[in-house]
Amino acid sequence: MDALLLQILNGLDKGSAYALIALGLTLIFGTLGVVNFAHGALFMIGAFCAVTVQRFLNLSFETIDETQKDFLGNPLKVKTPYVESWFGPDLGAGIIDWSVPLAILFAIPIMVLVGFVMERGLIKHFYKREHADQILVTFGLAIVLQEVVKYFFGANPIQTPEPNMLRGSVDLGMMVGFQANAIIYPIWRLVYFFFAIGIIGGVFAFLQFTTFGMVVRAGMADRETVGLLGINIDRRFTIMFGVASAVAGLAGVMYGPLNPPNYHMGMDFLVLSFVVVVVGGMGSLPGAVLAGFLLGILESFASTTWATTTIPGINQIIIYLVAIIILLTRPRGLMGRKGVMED
Amino acid sequence: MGILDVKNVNKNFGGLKALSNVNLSVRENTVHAIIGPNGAGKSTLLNCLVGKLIPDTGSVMFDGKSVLGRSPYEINQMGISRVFQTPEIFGDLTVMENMMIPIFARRDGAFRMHAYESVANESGIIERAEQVLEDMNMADKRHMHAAAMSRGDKRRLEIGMCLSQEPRLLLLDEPTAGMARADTNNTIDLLKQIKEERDITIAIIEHDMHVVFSLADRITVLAQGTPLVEDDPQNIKGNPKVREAYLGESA
Amino acid sequence: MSKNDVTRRGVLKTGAIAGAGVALPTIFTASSAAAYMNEPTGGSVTLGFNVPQTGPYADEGADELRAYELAVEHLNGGGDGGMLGTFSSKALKGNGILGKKVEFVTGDTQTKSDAARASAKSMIEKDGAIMITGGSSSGVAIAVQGLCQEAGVIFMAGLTHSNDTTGKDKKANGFRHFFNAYMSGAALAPVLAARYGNDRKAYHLTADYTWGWTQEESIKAATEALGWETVNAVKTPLAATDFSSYIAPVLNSGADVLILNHYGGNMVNSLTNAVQFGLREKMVNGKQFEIVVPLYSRLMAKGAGENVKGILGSTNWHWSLQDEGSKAFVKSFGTKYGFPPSQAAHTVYCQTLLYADACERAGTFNPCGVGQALEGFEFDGLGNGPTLYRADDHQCFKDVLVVRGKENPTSEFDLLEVVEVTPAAQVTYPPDHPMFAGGELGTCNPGA
Amino acid sequence: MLGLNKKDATLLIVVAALTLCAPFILNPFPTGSAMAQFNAGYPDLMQRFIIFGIFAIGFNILFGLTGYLSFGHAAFLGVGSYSAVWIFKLFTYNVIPAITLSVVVAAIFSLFIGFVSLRRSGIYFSILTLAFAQMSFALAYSVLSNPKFNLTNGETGLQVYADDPQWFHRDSLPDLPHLFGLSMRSTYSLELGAWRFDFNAGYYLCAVILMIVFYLAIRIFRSPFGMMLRAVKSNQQRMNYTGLNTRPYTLAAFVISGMYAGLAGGLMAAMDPLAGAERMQWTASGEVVLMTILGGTGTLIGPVLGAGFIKYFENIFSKINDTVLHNWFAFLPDGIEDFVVFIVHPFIGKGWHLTLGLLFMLVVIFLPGGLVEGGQRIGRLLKGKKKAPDSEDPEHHPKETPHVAE
Repeated sequence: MDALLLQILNGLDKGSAYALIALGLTLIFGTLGVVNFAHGALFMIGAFCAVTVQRFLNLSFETIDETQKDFLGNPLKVKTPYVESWFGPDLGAGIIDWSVPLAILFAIPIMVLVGFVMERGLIKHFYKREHADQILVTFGLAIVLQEVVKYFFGANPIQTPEPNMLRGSVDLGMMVGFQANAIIYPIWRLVYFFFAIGIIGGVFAFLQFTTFGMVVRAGMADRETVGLLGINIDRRFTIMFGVASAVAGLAGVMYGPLNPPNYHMGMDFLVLSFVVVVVGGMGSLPGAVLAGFLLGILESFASTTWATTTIPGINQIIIYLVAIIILLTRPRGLMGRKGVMED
Repeated sequence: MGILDVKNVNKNFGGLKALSNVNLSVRENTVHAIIGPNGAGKSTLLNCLVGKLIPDTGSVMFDGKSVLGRSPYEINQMGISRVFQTPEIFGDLTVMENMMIPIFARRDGAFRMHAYESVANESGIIERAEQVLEDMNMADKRHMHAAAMSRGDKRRLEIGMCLSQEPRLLLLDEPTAGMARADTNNTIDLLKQIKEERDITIAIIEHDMHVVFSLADRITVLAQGTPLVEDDPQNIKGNPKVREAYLGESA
Repeated sequence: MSKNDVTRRGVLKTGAIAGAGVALPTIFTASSAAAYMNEPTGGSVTLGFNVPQTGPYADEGADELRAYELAVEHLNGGGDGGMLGTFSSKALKGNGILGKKVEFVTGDTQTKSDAARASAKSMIEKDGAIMITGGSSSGVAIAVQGLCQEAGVIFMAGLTHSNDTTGKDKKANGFRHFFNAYMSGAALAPVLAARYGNDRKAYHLTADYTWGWTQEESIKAATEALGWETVNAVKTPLAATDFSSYIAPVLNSGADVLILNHYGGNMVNSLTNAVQFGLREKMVNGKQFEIVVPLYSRLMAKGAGENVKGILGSTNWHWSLQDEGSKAFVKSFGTKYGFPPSQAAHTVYCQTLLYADACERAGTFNPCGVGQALEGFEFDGLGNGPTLYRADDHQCFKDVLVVRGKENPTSEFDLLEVVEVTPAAQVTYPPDHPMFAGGELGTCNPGA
Repeated sequence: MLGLNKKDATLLIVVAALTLCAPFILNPFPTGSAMAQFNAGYPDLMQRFIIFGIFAIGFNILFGLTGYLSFGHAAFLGVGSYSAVWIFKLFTYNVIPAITLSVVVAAIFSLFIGFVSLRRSGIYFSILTLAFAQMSFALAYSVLSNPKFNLTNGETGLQVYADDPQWFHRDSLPDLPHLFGLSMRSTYSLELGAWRFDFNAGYYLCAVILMIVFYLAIRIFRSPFGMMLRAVKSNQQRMNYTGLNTRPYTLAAFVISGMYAGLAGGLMAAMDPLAGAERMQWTASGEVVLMTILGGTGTLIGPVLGAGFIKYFENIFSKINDTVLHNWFAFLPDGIEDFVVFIVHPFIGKGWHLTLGLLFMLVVIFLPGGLVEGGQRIGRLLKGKKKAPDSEDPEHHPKETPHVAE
């Protein structure tokens, strides 16, 4: 029972990341009809926004400490971040400590901008092209973005730790009456989960309750009709692309403390998130979210010792297996609509 | 007994009754038009005839054999060819290739692994395709990419492709929809010519009364998923029920 | 030369294609007049540095490349000479190798066996490399070693830690300076027992591929011999990026030590996750819960950041060592590049020097002669104390470092501290040890 | 000739001439010269050109003709390699049975995967093939390489060990893949002044096979079957309503392209008897997509060009480092030299992925017909200078947007 709960919990945070990326993918696909293979790269860029903010806050000046020696035996150069000298050591260190949450503020405009540039500069010209072309050009873009990041940040992962306050774990099991250590869960994973829920809720509310959202939803249902009404749907779609990009970026920013970002994290997530979208049903936002969490949880269950001893290697193939089965039995995914990307 | 017999066909989409109790009989070597206002179920009916949809109940018999449960390609192989509302042709292929494919399909069936033979050596097929193009007055366009042609030419090509298969029944789904007057008249002339020159049965779904009354031998009026009347064109014109349901609005 | 049973294949290796009448004169492209593959004829000799330049280990590859360039500089008499001055063998004069100027070509392994073999082949076939060296993973090392054996050039392995490299996949033309999983186990286990006691329950998470398995096997054997119990050993997919679902059940299992048989990105993430789950703050079975990372690398430790603090592991070499060789190397590397070298850099630098020295001592570049000079060679002054290149399996036997993540680093390089230098004798094993059984060294192949 | 029209026959002859003379063509620079770096005429790379050319030709039969974008074709290549190495391990180093089996096994594999995946089209098909390929990769990389049941030897790659049975091996035969005793590695080097040209047995085996399969590809392209495949790409709806069953056509194309991939895999193992799991990864499948698009989708020669281009990039371009750059730009004043090197640096050497990604994007955006279209445009430009532009150009037409996903 507790093991069960544990794996559901574990699935939730992985699922949160899947759901957020898939949500953005689906927004783009549903509104613009574009299959965006560079979406994983947006997630990665988000994570590197956090890295950049951290680097920026850590910009330092050097003082020479004669009492210590560096590795060559010369006097050690001690680095002090400017932030610490400006705001005092305590507040300065505190600011640096909170660099990941701070990065959210930085990431939103950056990601929206990246989204705009991508849409206006590239994707726009592919609305009328075949899906295969869209896949290919965004695939190329994903490679380019990833290589650019690697050029500046290197190939090794870079730590972007969570604030001290939110480090460590809580014993959820004890709260509900299990024995100690039965269900422990890292605080930041809880934060991530609720953050994801917040973002997902925000996006849905935005689409549901604003006129902007209504138009976009109408556009998702029938683009031409809305265009005929004289509404400038193109501009709204550009904004939607920015929103989707920001969602992916924020997912990335907050993911950093869970696993240190590296340049290929986008590709790692890309294939999975496409599977999520397809399983959820192309173009269905609730489907994407549902499938994200579902696959996250399934993946967790497949990695239990029980599962891997029953079927060796199941943890490696479960996602793909599920995708194949769903696609063959429910051709439109879990919640897909009729007529989306079909003949 | 006609060549195509539709008996008691019902089709629901969710709660919506698209077709209820449709009975229809198309006699051999006639032009049978199916008309009706928007949402009358014309397209649903057509889709039931060609295997795209399967009726909930009822039967569709073609030449004494049921078409239900067969896929579109099987039904085509039984002898029914279909012309779409917007011309469905092979846009990336040349006009000549467009014309050869249906002829191959008639000769070789639904699938044949002729991967080592050369198209250039298929003189029988080539001759036949050239002859149809000649008949369609399109011989000069044979090397064009089909997608680059005008809409009227695409329509002409599509009809030619269907005719090249020498179908027993030709289904036309609003063949002049969205066409300029001149193109419409050309199409009417073409269809008239086909009707006169060949032993062919045609079922046509149409909005344009001009087209219907120029061509049809027999007319079924569909309203709200049910056939209202089936009669000769002259009688339809005068039928008050039809006027009320359909002509009244547009007249 | 190896005195192992000469197999059918062994006979063929030397006679190679010459014996097959139908075949054209040569295998690969040595011209028929040459005595061996890619015999240098001009005033220079070309070495092939095959390192990961793209892919997840690109940073380690870059560090290896820096060390190679430094070694070439020193061999050609440039710079401050580095470890040439401290090396116990004095055969090298700083005038290249055997009087020929050392040149090099580089290739990108991409950390894929296919790509690594392709780039090695290109360096042999196109650039005339006489020796191939480098790499940052065992799969690649084994694949390239096999190729060099077939081609008839020497392979001086870079960073490869799997037992198989000098175990079941050992080759007469291949040599490994780096330590291996068995040695990690043998060095770590006593330290672990001394610090954490003999009554511990271990839980292994193991990367599901060749290296992971040999490491798990080695550590398990070494710790169990000291009285530890292995509660569970779970394989994790190599492509996994998040290990939470593997870490979460650890506390419930009754284990009080978690051993992470991971490397690279896997290690960074699994360790980060384990710390996140608060494992290190827990008390289990009345003992403090501990995490062990048997194979450490400073570059990876950097990726794991704060999380490595206090965590024990083993490493081949560390820049803070205070012997003359290490100091000389750190000085010349640090002066040239501005930061201290990694263990990968150290091992490939040593390999290059060892190769050059063997050529000098053998008086030839012929792989068979060089191999003979390396086999059973005892040396000192390269940073790991007295070292033996064992003839039976071409594995170096030297001291192994047990290290711990430093609590208060003074700089971004100062991440590990050496807690114990395990003497070579303690990590030495017989050549026929079961973990290394199954392979044949064969006989050397000069390629022509 | 051979049932081809004049244009195709010319193409075949040109390809044959190019492959047979490749050792000369690819080594234009004297061995010792500074430009020798750009020589590509060494056996390993020449073999790769051909092998990936075959792979891409096969992929193009599926993608170029039917428009079905498979992201899982590398799996068939990998399966082919594994089968070939198993033949080496169990029976003989002779390459004929190994290559034959690799084609057969790849055919069986692709029949199964194609049968399942082709139930769906568009992006669903792509994702299905991707899922299958990733599953195969995961299985090959770790699950099927466990000590109890070691089918693939995981990360290291499947290779031949001294204690393998090799039942039909005789001591007089080479201890490497061979063709009735002729080792695939045996090379004859011709020294002509400063130049050196390598004639490698394995390369010529690949070349002969390439000519055969290229010829077969031409036949398929010109056959009624090929026409049907193009019709599938153009309009499946019309296919169905014309009495044609698209499923067996696409499946046949899928299996044929799978067999080409298996053949490439088998040849790869025959040239170098090691089968690594990475060649099954989805990025490897992505690579063949890149090759095909870069060269020219749906054209005969395009995929071969694309394969050559990418492999050249991977093996030659990636080796240019800063030292080389400084040599090139040494004629510039120091400051400018450093600046130029600084600008160029991210794109060369280990940055070749970046350049490749950029190039690929540019091709997809501006040159949907790939290198072949680029060549045609240049050709037309040159012709256009001599005479007025042809208004009736049968090759180039505004393309209508398909309304269904291919």
